[in-house]
Parts: sequence; C-alpha cells; structure tokens
Amino acid sequence: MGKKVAVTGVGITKQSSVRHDVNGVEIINEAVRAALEDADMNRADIDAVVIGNMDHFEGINYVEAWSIDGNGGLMKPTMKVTTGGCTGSTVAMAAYYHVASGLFNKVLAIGWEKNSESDTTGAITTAFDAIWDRPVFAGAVAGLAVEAALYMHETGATEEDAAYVAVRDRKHALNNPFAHLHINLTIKDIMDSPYLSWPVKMGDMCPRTDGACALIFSSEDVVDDFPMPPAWVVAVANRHMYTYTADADFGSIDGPYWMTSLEAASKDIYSRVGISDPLNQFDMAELYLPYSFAGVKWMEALGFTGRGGGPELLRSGATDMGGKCPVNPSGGVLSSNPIGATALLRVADAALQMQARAGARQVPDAKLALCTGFGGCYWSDMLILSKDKP
Amino acid sequence: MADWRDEVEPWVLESRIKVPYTWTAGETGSHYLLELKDNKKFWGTRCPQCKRIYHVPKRNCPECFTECTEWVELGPLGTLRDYTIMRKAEPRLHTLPVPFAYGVIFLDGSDTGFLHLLYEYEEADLAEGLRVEPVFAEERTGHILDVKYFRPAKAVS
Amino acid sequence: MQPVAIVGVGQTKVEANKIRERFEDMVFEATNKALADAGMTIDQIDNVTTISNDFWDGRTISSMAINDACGSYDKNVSTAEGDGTFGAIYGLMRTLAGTFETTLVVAHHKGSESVMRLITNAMFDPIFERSMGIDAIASAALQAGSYMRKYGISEEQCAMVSVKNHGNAKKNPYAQLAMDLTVEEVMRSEMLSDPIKKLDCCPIGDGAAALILATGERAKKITEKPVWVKGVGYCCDSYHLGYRDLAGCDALVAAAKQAYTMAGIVDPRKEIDLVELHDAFTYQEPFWLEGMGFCERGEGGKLTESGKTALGSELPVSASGGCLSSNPVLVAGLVRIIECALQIRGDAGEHQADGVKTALAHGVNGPAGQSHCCWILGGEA
Amino acid sequence: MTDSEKICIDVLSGPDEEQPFHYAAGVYGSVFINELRDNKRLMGIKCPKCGKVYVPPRRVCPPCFVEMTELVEVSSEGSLYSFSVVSFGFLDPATGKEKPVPYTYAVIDLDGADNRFLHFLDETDHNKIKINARVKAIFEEERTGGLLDIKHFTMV
Repeated sequence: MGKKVAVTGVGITKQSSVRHDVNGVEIINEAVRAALEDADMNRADIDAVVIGNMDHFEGINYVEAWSIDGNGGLMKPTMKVTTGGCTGSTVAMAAYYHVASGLFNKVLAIGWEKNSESDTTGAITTAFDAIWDRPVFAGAVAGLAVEAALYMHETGATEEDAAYVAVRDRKHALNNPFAHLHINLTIKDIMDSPYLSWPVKMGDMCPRTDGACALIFSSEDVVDDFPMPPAWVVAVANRHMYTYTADADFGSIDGPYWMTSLEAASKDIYSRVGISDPLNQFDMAELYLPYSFAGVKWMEALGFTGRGGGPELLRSGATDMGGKCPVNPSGGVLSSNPIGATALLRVADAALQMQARAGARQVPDAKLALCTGFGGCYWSDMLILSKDKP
Repeated sequence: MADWRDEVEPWVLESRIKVPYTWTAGETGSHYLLELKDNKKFWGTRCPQCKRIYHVPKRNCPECFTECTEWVELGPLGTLRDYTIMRKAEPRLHTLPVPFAYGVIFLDGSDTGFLHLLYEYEEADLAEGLRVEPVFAEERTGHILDVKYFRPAKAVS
Repeated sequence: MQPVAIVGVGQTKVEANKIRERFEDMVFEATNKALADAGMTIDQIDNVTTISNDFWDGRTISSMAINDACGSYDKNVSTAEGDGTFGAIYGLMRTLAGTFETTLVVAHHKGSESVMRLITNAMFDPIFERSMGIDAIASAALQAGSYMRKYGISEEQCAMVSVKNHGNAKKNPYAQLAMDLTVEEVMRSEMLSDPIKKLDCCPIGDGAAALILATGERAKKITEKPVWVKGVGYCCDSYHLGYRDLAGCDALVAAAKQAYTMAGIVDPRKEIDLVELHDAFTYQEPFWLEGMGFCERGEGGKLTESGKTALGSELPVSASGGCLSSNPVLVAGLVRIIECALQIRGDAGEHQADGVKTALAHGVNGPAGQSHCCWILGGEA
Repeated sequence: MTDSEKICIDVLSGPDEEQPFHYAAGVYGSVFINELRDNKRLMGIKCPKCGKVYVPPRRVCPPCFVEMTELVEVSSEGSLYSFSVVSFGFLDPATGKEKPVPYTYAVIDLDGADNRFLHFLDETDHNKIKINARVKAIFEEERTGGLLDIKHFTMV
C-alpha cells in the first residue's frame, strides 16, 4: 500500500486583477516562500516540485523549467502536469501521488496565473478543437451558458436561483483576506448585471485574477516535522470524460447523467471513503464553481440533493456559513480566479479548515472536506481532506 | 472490399494561434529595463546571503531564496563565454541578418551570464574570453533589445 | 521502491507527416498495440497518464484531443507535459500509490503541424530572451560549442554518432530516418548554427507510443516477460543558459546517481548493458554518456570513436536509431523506455543487442539539457 | 520604488506574432469536410457495438473503445438541444481580432445522430429561441472546406 499523505504547509499570494509588481516567476516564488515559511521549511527540505499551467494562457511553455528560479526546484526533481481549468487539482493530485508512491517525503505543489497577461476567452478558446469547435466557440462563458439554459429548461430553476450562489460566495469572500473580490452584492445586483452570454450575466461569472498558491504535501513518516497539524488527503479521483465538445451531455432530468464527469468521479471517490450522504457527512466543501449556475446544478450531481433540488437546497441555507455544509467559505472561484491556481486554492482552503486555522472563515469543528476541480470539456477532479488520519 | 479510408482526400486546416500577450516585467525587471532605456546602464542584484550578483537581476536568489534588494551597476563591458554563429535565417524570429551570433556574456561585475546577440565581429575573433561591448539602439523602449547587440570591445580594458 | 514492471509496449511508425491521421488516430494505434502486447483489454487498465504539449499541439489542454483514443473514458486520468520519461514517472507514481494495479501511459506528437523554430523559441523567457529569436538548435549549439571546445571533442567524432544512429535505424521498422551515411557526408551537410550541422540534428516527426505498468504480483500474472523498474531519477538545472555551466551536465549527473542508487548500481560501466539516449543532437551522445558515468569527463568523444557504442559492441547506445533518427518530441522519451524494455525481453528484432539484462533509458526537458530523467530497467525482479 | 504604476514595464508580443498550425482533420474528419463542401451532405459514423452515430465521424467510440468504420449520412435538420446568445466581446485566436458579437452559439441534435453538433443560430433574441425548436442548416453558396461551409442554422 502507498504512504498516507497530508498537506502540511499552505502559501497563498495576494490576489488581484493585475499584479504589476511581480512577473510570473516572481509570483510563483511569492507563493512558494509563503508555503515554506508556513511549514517552517527551507528550500533544501523540498524533495520534489510539481507545477502546472496552461501554456497558451501565459504564453509560457515548459513552465517547470522556466520558473525554476522561483519554484524552488533548482537541482531537484521537477515535473509539469496540466489539464486546463482543473490544472490546480491535477497538480494537487500529482503531489499526492508523488508522496503516496513512497518516492518522496516532502513535495511542493504549485499553481499560478497571470490572467492579466493575455485575453482569457481567446486563450480558453484554443483549448477546443481547431476544426470542429473554435470557429463557433466563445470560451468558457458560452460553453457553460448552454448548460445553464438547459438546466433552467429541464428543472424550471431561475436566474435568481443561480444569483443566490453568486451572492453567497462573494459574501463568504468578505471573510477571506486572500480573496480577489470583496464586494457585498444582492440578488438584484446580479440580476441587473449585463448578459455576457444569455442566460449568464456578468455577476454570474468568476473574475480574472493574478495570483499563485503553493502547498506542501508530506508523507505520514514526516508529518511530525511540521509546526501545524496535518490536513490529511483521504482520497483523490477524477473523470475527464469528453474529447469532443459535441459529446458533452448536460443531462436531462430523468436521463442517465446530469453532469457526467462529476457524477462518475463522485461515485468513485465516495465509494472509497464511504460517503453516502454528502450533505451530512462533509463539514464543508470548497467547490470549483466557475459560474453561479454550477452552484445549483452541480450540487445535485454531487449528491447533496436530488435532481432539480438545487434551488431548495440553497434557499434552506444549508450551504451558507453556519449551515449544514458550508460551500466555499473562502468565497470560491466566483471571488478569485487565478485559473492555474484556482483548483489548488480549493485544496489550500480546505486544508486550512482541517487545520482549524481558516480565521474568520473557519467552519467550527470541521473534520471532513470535499474539494473539486473543473476544467477541460466538463471535466471533474475531486479530493477529500480530513482532520483525522485516514 | 476497398477500405473507404484509403480513398479520402485528407483535409488540413491552415490556422494559427494568435493571442496577444502582455508580460509584466515586475518591479525588479522594470527597474532594470528602465535603466537600459533611460541611462544605457546595466544593473544586477546581489543576494545578501551567498553574495552572488545576478545579471539579469533576480528579485529572489534561486539558490538561497532570499530577497535580493541590493542593486549593483555592471558592465558595460563584458566577457564572452559560450557562442554560436547562427547561419540559418528565420525572419519571423531574427532581428539581425544571418550570419550573426548568440553569446552568453558575463558583464563585468556579474557572477552570472546572460544571453544576447553578437554582431560586427570577425568570425576568427569569436572565442571564449573575448571582451565585448554593447551597441544601444537609438530609440529605446524599455526592452532587452534596447541593446541591439554586443560587438568586440574597441578599446582593451 | 515496491516492484513495478512494464508489461506491454506499443509504438507507431514515426513519419515526417502523417497527414491522414489526427493525434487520436495515432494514440488509438499505439494503445491497442500496447494492450495486445500485454494480452490485456482496456477494461483491465485501472488508470491512464497521458503525455502531450500544448505549444506543439497548437491546443491548450492538448490531452483533450486523445482521451477517447487512449481508452480513458470513465477512468482516472491525468496529463504530464514534458518528455515521455517524465510522464512515465508520473505513471509510475500512480502505480506505486496503492490505488491502482495497472497504469497506461501514452504520448503523442505531430511535428508536422507546427513550426519547430517558433515553438522552441517559445520555451525561452518572454521578457529577457525570446525576442533574440533563439531556438532549440541555437541553444544546443551554444552548449555543443562550449562542451566540444572545453574537452577537445571533434566534429568528426560527433558525425560518427550520426552515422551510427542513422545506420541503426535501418534495423528499426518504426524509425523515421534510416540512412547509410559517411562521416564526410555529415561533415559536408549544411551548417545551421556552429558547430551543429543539419545531419547532427534529429528530424521532428509524427508518432505515438504507449506502455503499460503493473504492480509486482499483477505483472507476473499478466506476462511471462515483465521488465522491472529498478530505479528512476530526475533533476532540473537552472533555466537561464548563463546561470549554469553549459559544458557540464550537473542535472544529468544527479539524475543518474539517484537512479543508480535506487537500482543498487555501483559501476554503470559494468552493470548496464545498453543505453537508449535522448540524443537529439550528435554531441549529446558523448556528453550525456560522460554525465552518466560511462567514461571520464572529456572522454566521451573517444568512447564514440572507439566503436564501443555501436550495436554489437560493449555498450550499444541508441540501438533503435535514437532521437537522431526519429524524434516525435515527448514521445521520444517514452520510446527510449519502450526500446529498453524490448531489448531486455529479447524482442527488439533486427536491432536486438546481445545479452541485455539491464538497460538505461534517458529523457530531457527544457533548453540545452536543463532537466534530465533516467530509468534503469532489468529483466529480473 | 513605491509607485509601482510609474515604473511598470510590460513586454508585449509583437502585432504579427503568431504560431501557425496545420491542423489535420484526419481521414474521418476529412470525409465530413469533403462531403459538406462537395455535396452539402453531413456525414456521421456508427459504432458497431453500441450503435450510436457520431457526427462528425471519428475513429473511436469513447465508451466502447472500438474502431468505427460504418459511415452514415445524418440529416441537416434537427432540434435545438441548447443555446446561448454571446454578447461579450472577445478575441478570436484564429485571427487575433475581436469576434463579431452578438451571435448565438447553438447545440443541435441532428436527426440521425446521437451526439450533438455545434454551430451558429441566426436568431440573437433569446426570447425568440426555444429549446427543442426545429432547426436546419443553411449552406454557404461558395464552399471552400471547413465547418463554416455551413453558414448557420435557422429555425424552421
């Protein structure tokens, strides 16, 4: 069996729409040094580094090699993994496997983004097939909007239901000093914001953010070296189901799937951890919800409620701070979206929660956390973190 | 039965990825590039721990991970270490006509080399240890190519 | 390290332009070959690691093109972006982690779809280096010149590598450039960037490759000829060419040492029977062999000249023809591992070397050999 | 160096900087492109195992992992599975220029196909578009190869 793995250090940079004070390598270094300081480590203590990006987002190829001066990997084993929007969770999983394999004890996982340096929608469009998708595609916004339109059609859910998520996550962000957006909004504010791609409005979408995040993943053999209690990784799983965008099935209310990859990944990871009632078993969740509608429909795909039950679940307050299972105490993707780091930030914030050091956004007595990553063609990554050793 | 796949005329989409980028040099890089632009001067940073002087400047020492806050003026002359003469033209990449050379140059005072172009040289002169001097562009914009290239130093220093 | 073995391998022929195929077509072929080689079906694959590069593929999330074709539908899957040897290490980690018994690793590349010099230029820093127009050939030439001048390695010695590898390729049905060359022909070929001439360079081709890893007990059930992973090591040096000693290869020395230690190898000269090098340029054979400890520093040129690296001699190097004869970027590293596995199994066909018990597969990432990866493979557990 | 705005230098990629690519459609995709251009026919392919028809044709059925060879023609009419009216400005990476908006991005269930087809719909008032509406392809008069040999879809 593999080694048990824990997060033992967290570093998050200041996040904003433009970080002019640092270049890419320097923003990576800022996160790495914060993580090392948090873990009371030196660069010399790192066994290996794993980092990811989306090449055409930053115009940077071979990111692990390019960022070596800042990423801490100089004369160490260094690897790049990448899967688009879910790159951050892919990096986290890769760091988990680095340690679980028994090959390394202390591994640095890095996600970063300087969204300000390119045209985000133009860059995202290049993720899709040049022949079959790009001529008509409009990046993530329109790609998600067609799901939203169908969801409303199938369930009768409304734009106001979705706006609840946008309001909730941004309200949560007020508790998070690292969040990019600190704005208190109302459902009316969201409803009044202009359409980007009907039915998705400006207020429904995540921002573009410059920021970075670094985590230390450590083996059970060395967790006592660290000043903070470990946040254990209980399990990881993912599904990247679709190659052709035209195959993506957004689901019908009575069809076999609702959000295919998320349902398949949940089934996999829940069965390994023994989750049958996520709403009651998880104490909190950091979910990669890139737009508000995801916070309604995907809760159904994750099994927090039945199909079509999303609006009611939200309005019950169960996902608010103080509810049964607060979702995105950090403010989530709707408040900060440095794309290559976004999914890693979910893991970072869940780890802080498990370590009971999330400050004003702490969920009292949180012991079990769910994290997700989203990217590619409706792809899903999932990690479960725990306060107790699995 | 003949396989239809053998009969198909293959189609290829001639396209491109054309996304404009704006790479932020950051405070350290900006200071360096502005000094090139405004004063035709080269600056490096010194690591307070290992004392190594980095050119181009580093905000953080890649080895020690400490912040390099001390600026040190370097050059303008330097010494050539590695070099190669580029003979195969690629107009989409090259700012000089071939043959020109690439060199790794250690500016006087610097502990690290940096990549730049070499021009106005005799091929026989290119050697490790060659002293070189920068040729600045008339119009400078705050870019590494504000130095058009380096050439063998006229005066021996 | 727990025992893990390679239980199946597959590769496509490498060609200059597979205009009739997309990435997915090549990957489907390689995957099915690896499955057939292992006697497995896709249902028996527990998880998948893919290897591709967004710049080369002209597509962000390049793995999005091939997930169907590698059978990863409804499986755990992830993507490493770098040389195949690095991606295979990620596959190895996933196999060792206790969750999966079998891992499929696939890589694809179509050099025909992009402009090599523009793509490799983009691996350089956009603020301080890229605008000089430097590319893979020029950066390798800077290194070649420094190394060769420092140790008196001659261009003729490098040319001998080209002659040997393109000759070996004639015995490898998957190789792209199989040629009878003479040292004179290599020396007369067009000078691109001193001292690198056209026939000192690899071609950039189209191809895919796949291998299957399995945990110890499972591997023995799958195949009678498992090839065991004895040791791995990888290490990354400084990025900027001026920050490192270009005439040294410190990262390779460290990566090789790590792999030898894990494999219990004390003297590679005696204990390793064959090397598949990531030799994209001819100077890299003597250079990398020195770094791996097969001869003293500066003796690599003589080692090549002595003929000892030829197929049929003491230490066959790149018996497949190496990267010099076929270099679908990233795939090339995976093919180095596959070729070592075939040699150990005795299944390398016409380019089979005698008595290969232990072999070393090598891969490179980043400009001018910035990051190296070494795999030690053996026939016995 | 306190006023970071003042000292900030941005390095820009050149106005003509681009990475050219020759994206091969492969023989499967080329069948679709060629038939669309020459005969205004939309081709799909049928999985021998599950019987699903995919458009455009490709080699592998994802869930079955089997090779497909049976070409079938699918209709140029179908129903609207979902849509979005794109109204924000963004850059088209194939040209480096702003893409003209608004336009409607349509996900279409072509009759005879089991996956979907992505294209434009010519109506941009979201109130006038209904999911499940019948739509049909409008072909370009001069077809030169490529997805945009279909001009757009329109509601029947």
